[in-house]
Amino acid sequence: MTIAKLGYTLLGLFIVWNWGFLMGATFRKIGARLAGRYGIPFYQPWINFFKNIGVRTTITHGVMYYLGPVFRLTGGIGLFFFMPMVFTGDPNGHWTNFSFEGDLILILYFQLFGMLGMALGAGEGGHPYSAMGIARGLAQHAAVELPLTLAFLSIAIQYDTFSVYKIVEAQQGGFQNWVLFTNPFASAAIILAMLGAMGHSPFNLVKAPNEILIGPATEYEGTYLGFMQSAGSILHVMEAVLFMNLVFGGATSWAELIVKTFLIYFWSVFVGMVFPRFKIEQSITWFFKVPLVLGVLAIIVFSF
Amino acid sequence: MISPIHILTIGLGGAFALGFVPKKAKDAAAVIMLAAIALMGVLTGSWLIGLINGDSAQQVFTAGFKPPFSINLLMGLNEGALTTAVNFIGLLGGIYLYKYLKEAGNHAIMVFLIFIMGLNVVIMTRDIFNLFVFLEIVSIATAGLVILTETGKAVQAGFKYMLATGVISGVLLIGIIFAYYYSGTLNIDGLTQAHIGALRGGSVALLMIMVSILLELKTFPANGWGLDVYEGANAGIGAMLSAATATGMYYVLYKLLVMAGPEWNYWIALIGAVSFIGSNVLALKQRSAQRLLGYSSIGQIGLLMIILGFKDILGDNTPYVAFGILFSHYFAKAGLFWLAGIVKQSDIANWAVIRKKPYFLFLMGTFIFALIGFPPFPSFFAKWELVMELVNTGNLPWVVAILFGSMMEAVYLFRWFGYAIKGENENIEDFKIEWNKILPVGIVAIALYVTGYFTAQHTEAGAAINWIPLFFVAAIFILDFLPVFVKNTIAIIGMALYFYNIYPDLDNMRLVFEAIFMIGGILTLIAGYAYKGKRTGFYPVALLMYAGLTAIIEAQTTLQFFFGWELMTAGSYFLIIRGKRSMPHGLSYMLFSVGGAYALLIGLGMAFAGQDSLGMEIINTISYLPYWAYGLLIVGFLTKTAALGLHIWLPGAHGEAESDVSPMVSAILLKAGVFGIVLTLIGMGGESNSYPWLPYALGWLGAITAFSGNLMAVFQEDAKRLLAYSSIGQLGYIVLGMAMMTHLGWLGGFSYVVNHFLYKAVLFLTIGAVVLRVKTHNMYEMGGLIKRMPLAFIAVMIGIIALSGVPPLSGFAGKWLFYNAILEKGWYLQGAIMFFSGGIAFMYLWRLIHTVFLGQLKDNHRNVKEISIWFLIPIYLLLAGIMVYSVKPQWVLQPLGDMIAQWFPDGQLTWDGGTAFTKYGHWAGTAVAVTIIVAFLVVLALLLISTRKAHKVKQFDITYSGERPERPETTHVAYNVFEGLYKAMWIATIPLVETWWNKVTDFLHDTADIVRRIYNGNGQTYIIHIVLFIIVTYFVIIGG
Amino acid sequence: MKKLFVFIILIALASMLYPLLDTFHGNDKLSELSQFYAQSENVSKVNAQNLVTAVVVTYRGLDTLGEVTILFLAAAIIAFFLKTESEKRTLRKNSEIFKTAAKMLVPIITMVGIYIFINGHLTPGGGFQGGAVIASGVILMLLAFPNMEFNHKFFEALESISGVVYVGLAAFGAIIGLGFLDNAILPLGKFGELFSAGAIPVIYSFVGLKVGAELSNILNKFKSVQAEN
Amino acid sequence: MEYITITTGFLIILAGLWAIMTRKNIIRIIIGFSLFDTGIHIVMVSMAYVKGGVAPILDKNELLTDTANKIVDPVPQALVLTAIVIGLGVTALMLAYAMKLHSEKKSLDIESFKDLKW
Repeated sequence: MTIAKLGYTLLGLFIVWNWGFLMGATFRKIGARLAGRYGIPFYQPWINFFKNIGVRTTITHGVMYYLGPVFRLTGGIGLFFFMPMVFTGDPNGHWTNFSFEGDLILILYFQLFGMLGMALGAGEGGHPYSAMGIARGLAQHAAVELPLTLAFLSIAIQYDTFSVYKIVEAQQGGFQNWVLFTNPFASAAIILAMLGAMGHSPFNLVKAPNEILIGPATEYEGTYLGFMQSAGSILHVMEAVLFMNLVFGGATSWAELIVKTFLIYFWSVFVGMVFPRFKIEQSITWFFKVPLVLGVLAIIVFSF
Repeated sequence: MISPIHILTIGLGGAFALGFVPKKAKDAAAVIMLAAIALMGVLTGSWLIGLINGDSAQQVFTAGFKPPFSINLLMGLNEGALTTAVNFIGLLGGIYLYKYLKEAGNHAIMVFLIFIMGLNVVIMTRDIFNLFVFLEIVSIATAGLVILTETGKAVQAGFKYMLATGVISGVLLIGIIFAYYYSGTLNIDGLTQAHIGALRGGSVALLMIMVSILLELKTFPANGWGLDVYEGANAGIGAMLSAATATGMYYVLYKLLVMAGPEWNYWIALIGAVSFIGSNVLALKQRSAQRLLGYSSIGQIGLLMIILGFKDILGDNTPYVAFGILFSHYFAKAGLFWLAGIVKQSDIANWAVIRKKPYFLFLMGTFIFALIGFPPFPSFFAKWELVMELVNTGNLPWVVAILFGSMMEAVYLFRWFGYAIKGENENIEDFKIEWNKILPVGIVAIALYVTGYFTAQHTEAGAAINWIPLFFVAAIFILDFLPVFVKNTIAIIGMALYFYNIYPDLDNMRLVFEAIFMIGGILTLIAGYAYKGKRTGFYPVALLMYAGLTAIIEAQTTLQFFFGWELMTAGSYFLIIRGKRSMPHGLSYMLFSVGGAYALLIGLGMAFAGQDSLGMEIINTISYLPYWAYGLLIVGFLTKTAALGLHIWLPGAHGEAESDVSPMVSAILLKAGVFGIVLTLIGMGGESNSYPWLPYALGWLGAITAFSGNLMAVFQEDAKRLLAYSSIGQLGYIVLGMAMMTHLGWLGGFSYVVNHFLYKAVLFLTIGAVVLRVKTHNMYEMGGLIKRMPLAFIAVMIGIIALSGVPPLSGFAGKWLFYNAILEKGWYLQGAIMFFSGGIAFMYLWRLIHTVFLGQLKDNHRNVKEISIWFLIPIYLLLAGIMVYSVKPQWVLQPLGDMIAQWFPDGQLTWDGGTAFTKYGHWAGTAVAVTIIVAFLVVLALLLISTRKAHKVKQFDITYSGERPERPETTHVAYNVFEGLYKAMWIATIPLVETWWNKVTDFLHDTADIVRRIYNGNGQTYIIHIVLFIIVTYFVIIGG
Repeated sequence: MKKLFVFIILIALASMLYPLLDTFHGNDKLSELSQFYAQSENVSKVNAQNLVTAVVVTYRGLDTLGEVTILFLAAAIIAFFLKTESEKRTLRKNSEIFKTAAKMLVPIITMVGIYIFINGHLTPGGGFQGGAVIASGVILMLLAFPNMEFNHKFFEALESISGVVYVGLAAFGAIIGLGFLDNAILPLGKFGELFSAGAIPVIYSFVGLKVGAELSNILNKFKSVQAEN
Repeated sequence: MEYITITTGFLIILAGLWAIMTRKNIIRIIIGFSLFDTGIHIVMVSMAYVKGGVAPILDKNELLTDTANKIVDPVPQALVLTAIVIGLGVTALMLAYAMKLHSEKKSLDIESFKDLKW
């Protein structure tokens, strides 16, 4: 590991962080416009972030409460570290971070790290809403995870590897090589399950943003919230990058990455704008119906 | 040596002479009787010793003429053993009945003496009419003894008994006279040679003789009169009937079976099987202790009849098997009847009173375990031998019938024992102890252990059993009066020394399990220091379990393995049942264990079949029905790993157990099942496994178990039950991993074995310790405990991270290996189910930590202390293990991989420093851990800089629903938190398995309840049963 | 309904017994066993004129001992089972004729009984028969004198003494090496005389006394219990 | 001759069983048992008969030679003696039981003594 590699990685992290904010703002903007409002300015997330960082008084409910955002942000950053971002043909290239070729399983499980920390931290605050949000989130997450896992497995079977890098590598050379076309069932499962992973409407009961804010975010203010926001933005991008890498051929440049992640992200936003929110049992049932069936098909195709 | 004929001189002379004893000298009469019985015992005993030492059997002629012209008696080895047994139990029974007999007067004393004498002659006589006469003596004496307690019930029972035996002996008489007509002799040996069964009429005569002996043995279903006697008579008489009479009658059946010829063997076995199963099933509904024992006695005789029926197949082993079962029955049944007389409670539910005197509970336990056939009792070795031989000769249906009957017996006996050990006993009047009653009970209990030990020495495999752990258990049992601190130290030192001594002898795979058992055992025992007082009974049973566990590991032979297996089951049963409210769970644990053990027994029998060896290596080369054999072995082991379908015992058993017992039975004990599965799978050939469907089915079972276990855990409100269900799920992973039969699958499985031990021990110890502090299992009654118990919180947090498989902790190793293994094996759907289970696991883990430690602290917990230091020590030692495993996974996985390579050389991990490679990817455990820790520390530093002046707020410094809450109960989100998931997935939580098992038990109980109504209490009906039984046997055996 | 059922059962039982009847064809000659008993050298070994008695007391003496035991048992059981309370009651007086006749007959009946068991080895009869005859005398007494105090102690002592002697004689044979219950422990005497057949008449006498005593005891018990009712 | 006795014996056995299985009164049942027993005894003595034989009492000198061909079988006779005495003992005991049962419930109906069942 060289200092240069560390520098590139941190730079990449910075890009991702900003891009996450921008995408978040875009989403809010689109939502407002659809609702006939003007909406926030696109730089609102940065304002929020700096305001939060700058808040002088902070409270704490205890050690775990304090560590919650740390877990969350470490989860985000770690996920970034373990994800190959831009495909350059070199597994140890500049934008591959500390991904060790991006082991899919590591990424899959490391997602939970932040979620867990945040859940624990918010839990210590003792506010019922955070617990409710987490409970719902976990239930929904499990339901989303099943079709996603099936689809990921399907892709891993297809390319006989768990390395994200190798999966991206195999998709190079034109969009006809994308998993989207070579493995349509898995892709369909991912594209649908992704909606849940992103946590936008109709699968956003977890945080219920439009009424009373539920979920861990209610608990935190100041720097904590700033950290959480940063983590949220990084995680959003990383989810999109993951799907991009797995289904949409990865990215060979930052520009491609930005375009693709935006489209992926926009897909979930678009669905969210059109469909009303599901109750938690409805969303679980939905994931067990459509994406799961697709996921199972994706597996069965390779089982024989 | 004195001629055995003088048994008559002593017995009859004594009885007649008692007439001279004045009526007032009651003690004198009773003492004379005991002396006479003792004298007969000495006489027969001296013969027995002589015969064992090689003297030849002696014929006793009477009247100065040789048989067949006069009546002769035979004193051979069998006769010597059985008469000695009868006299021994007669003496003990006489001591037990001392006061009754004294009260009843000289006449009753004479009757008792004649009863014992009569049985002696019945055993020895070689003349069939003489047999009839002395049988009549025995049954008339019995009819007299029954009314020793002159209750109305006893008189009724006695009358029915008289009527029934009257008719039966009439039938016998007809048979005898026609046998004489066809053969011209009354000598049994003469009749044997005459083969009258070959004649048309002779066969009927023979049938009448045989059937009346069967009826005298109270064969099901024509035995209502016998049951009534068992219930109505004094318990001491019940003991005599069950132990002494049954022993004598059984030998009569043996003698006459030889006479009747080999074609009768099958029928005796068949009738025995019907009797064994029938009476054990009917006993299921029985609530009256003595009647229950009656049913059980009849069942045991049925089993003995089966053995007799197979005497030609068992060959030289027949006496060993028959005596093993017979003596267990004889001691245990006598002991239980006597206990029934001491406790004086007819309803088995009221036997809880026995607990008021713990040593009585120990006696009762001894008898019950001896009856079921647990080690170290003779019945264990006999049953083993029986099953081995029967399977070896291809008599599988018989084995199944025997084990089914035994299973039923286990149901009601353990239910009864459960009442005794756990039932409500507040309002039941305590019982009195009289020296003359407790003495015989104690003697038979000791005799059971002693005979068990010597029975074991009789076979080569049995002699090889290592008794040292058991002696250690016995020593701890004797030291049970010492305080916890001392016993705990002794136990820990003992286990440590033992482990130190044997670990060099073990191969790697065994070492892994032995280390889990022993080190885990020591660690969990450390937590025992937290208990005050004596903790009566804890240490013997805990060590019994560990003795069993280590015996399985050390086993060189399948017998030793099964021996250890049963010891472990017994020990863990007692451990589990110590918990509050654990009675029903203890029972279901025991029943599943017994069922599983029987599956194992058949499996091991099949392994034995054709290989003529008992070495453990025979399971590698099973040739007789190998699919079935391996399948049964696996099913047997799956009962211990609580695979779906066989799991219903686990949640309650682990959930209700004591705080330091739960980790023992969860983190440690469950691995015994895994060990068994590992052995079986290795036996199936490892990589070159030629039974593909078994692992395939096992894999699916593992996956579904993982799913259901985890899903059920999500919906638990009880913290320990949650962990218990979680164990079911985790064991499902292990089973799936092993079932893959690949290097990676096994590595994943083993990594889970180690990991599950570490984190489940941590979680159960911590939660157990918390429960000790907060006095509730319900998570919604806890909350916010992080403030009071930060160290416990940290332990649970690390535990759940490790369990969930989130990097960087050790759980991820298992997940990663599993993914790779799944991909390699191609079991995608199973894998997907498993990973989905992982997602579900996350929910219950969060629930566990959140609702217990986070959220709102309850008012009544504001002053609870941190969990006990004695719990923290093992917990943190285990946490250190988790951390080492997490940061340096290669330290664990590399040796495991090398070990597994001997069976699965293909597809090994390749290691490059701390990075593991498979063909699908690689994983650098250390690097990942370091990366994450660095990132974590950087972010933490940033936050610390930014919020250095954070203001600490209080619990209620939040707003909720427009108010600042002040009552934690209304604000703590804990009850039914996963309502949404439940609404979506309730269909998967329907307890189908439990319903199914309930249906099965209901069906059996209903059947029993309906069928037992044939015993309607009317003596006349019983006669109709007897005549019907005769007719049916006639039409079945001889035909119209 | 039940009777029909029982009837069918009995028909079935009869069909089971039928082969016995069907193959029964009487005896044309003695069984081997009895031929042995009838051989003259064996007859002289036992030296009892009544072969049945020879079989009962000597060859199958153990059965007889058992038989005596059974009666003894029955008497003992009835004794402790039907414990009498000494409650007096007045019964209708019997007629003088009956009482006088009874007084006259009882000694004769007793004599006959004693004769029967003493001559058991010579003529039809024996201990049981004799004992039963004696007991019939006791019944007569009980009927004639319902209020009579029955000296059961005497009978019990008699019973015990007879039993002990019987067992003692039997065991004596075994101890001196002849065999349990061998009648040759006493001189065999001359065939057909009263003092012949060794111990048989002695044994049979004690059996007779014992049986008589036992039966009398049983009858007395029944009588006294009936009195309670 | 022996056919008649043995058939009679069997019929008495069946009649005795009929009484045991159908009568309600305990005394009648005991009588039935006595019948049953007696039937057996009749069957037993039927076995002893040898065509043309006399009683096995050798009180005439001509019986002392070739005894075996002149007498009937003494063994069943001896057996039946034992059997009769045993039957007597059993019957006596049964009657004692009947008395005790009667004093308990003031009834001799076998149906009323069903306290123990199942």
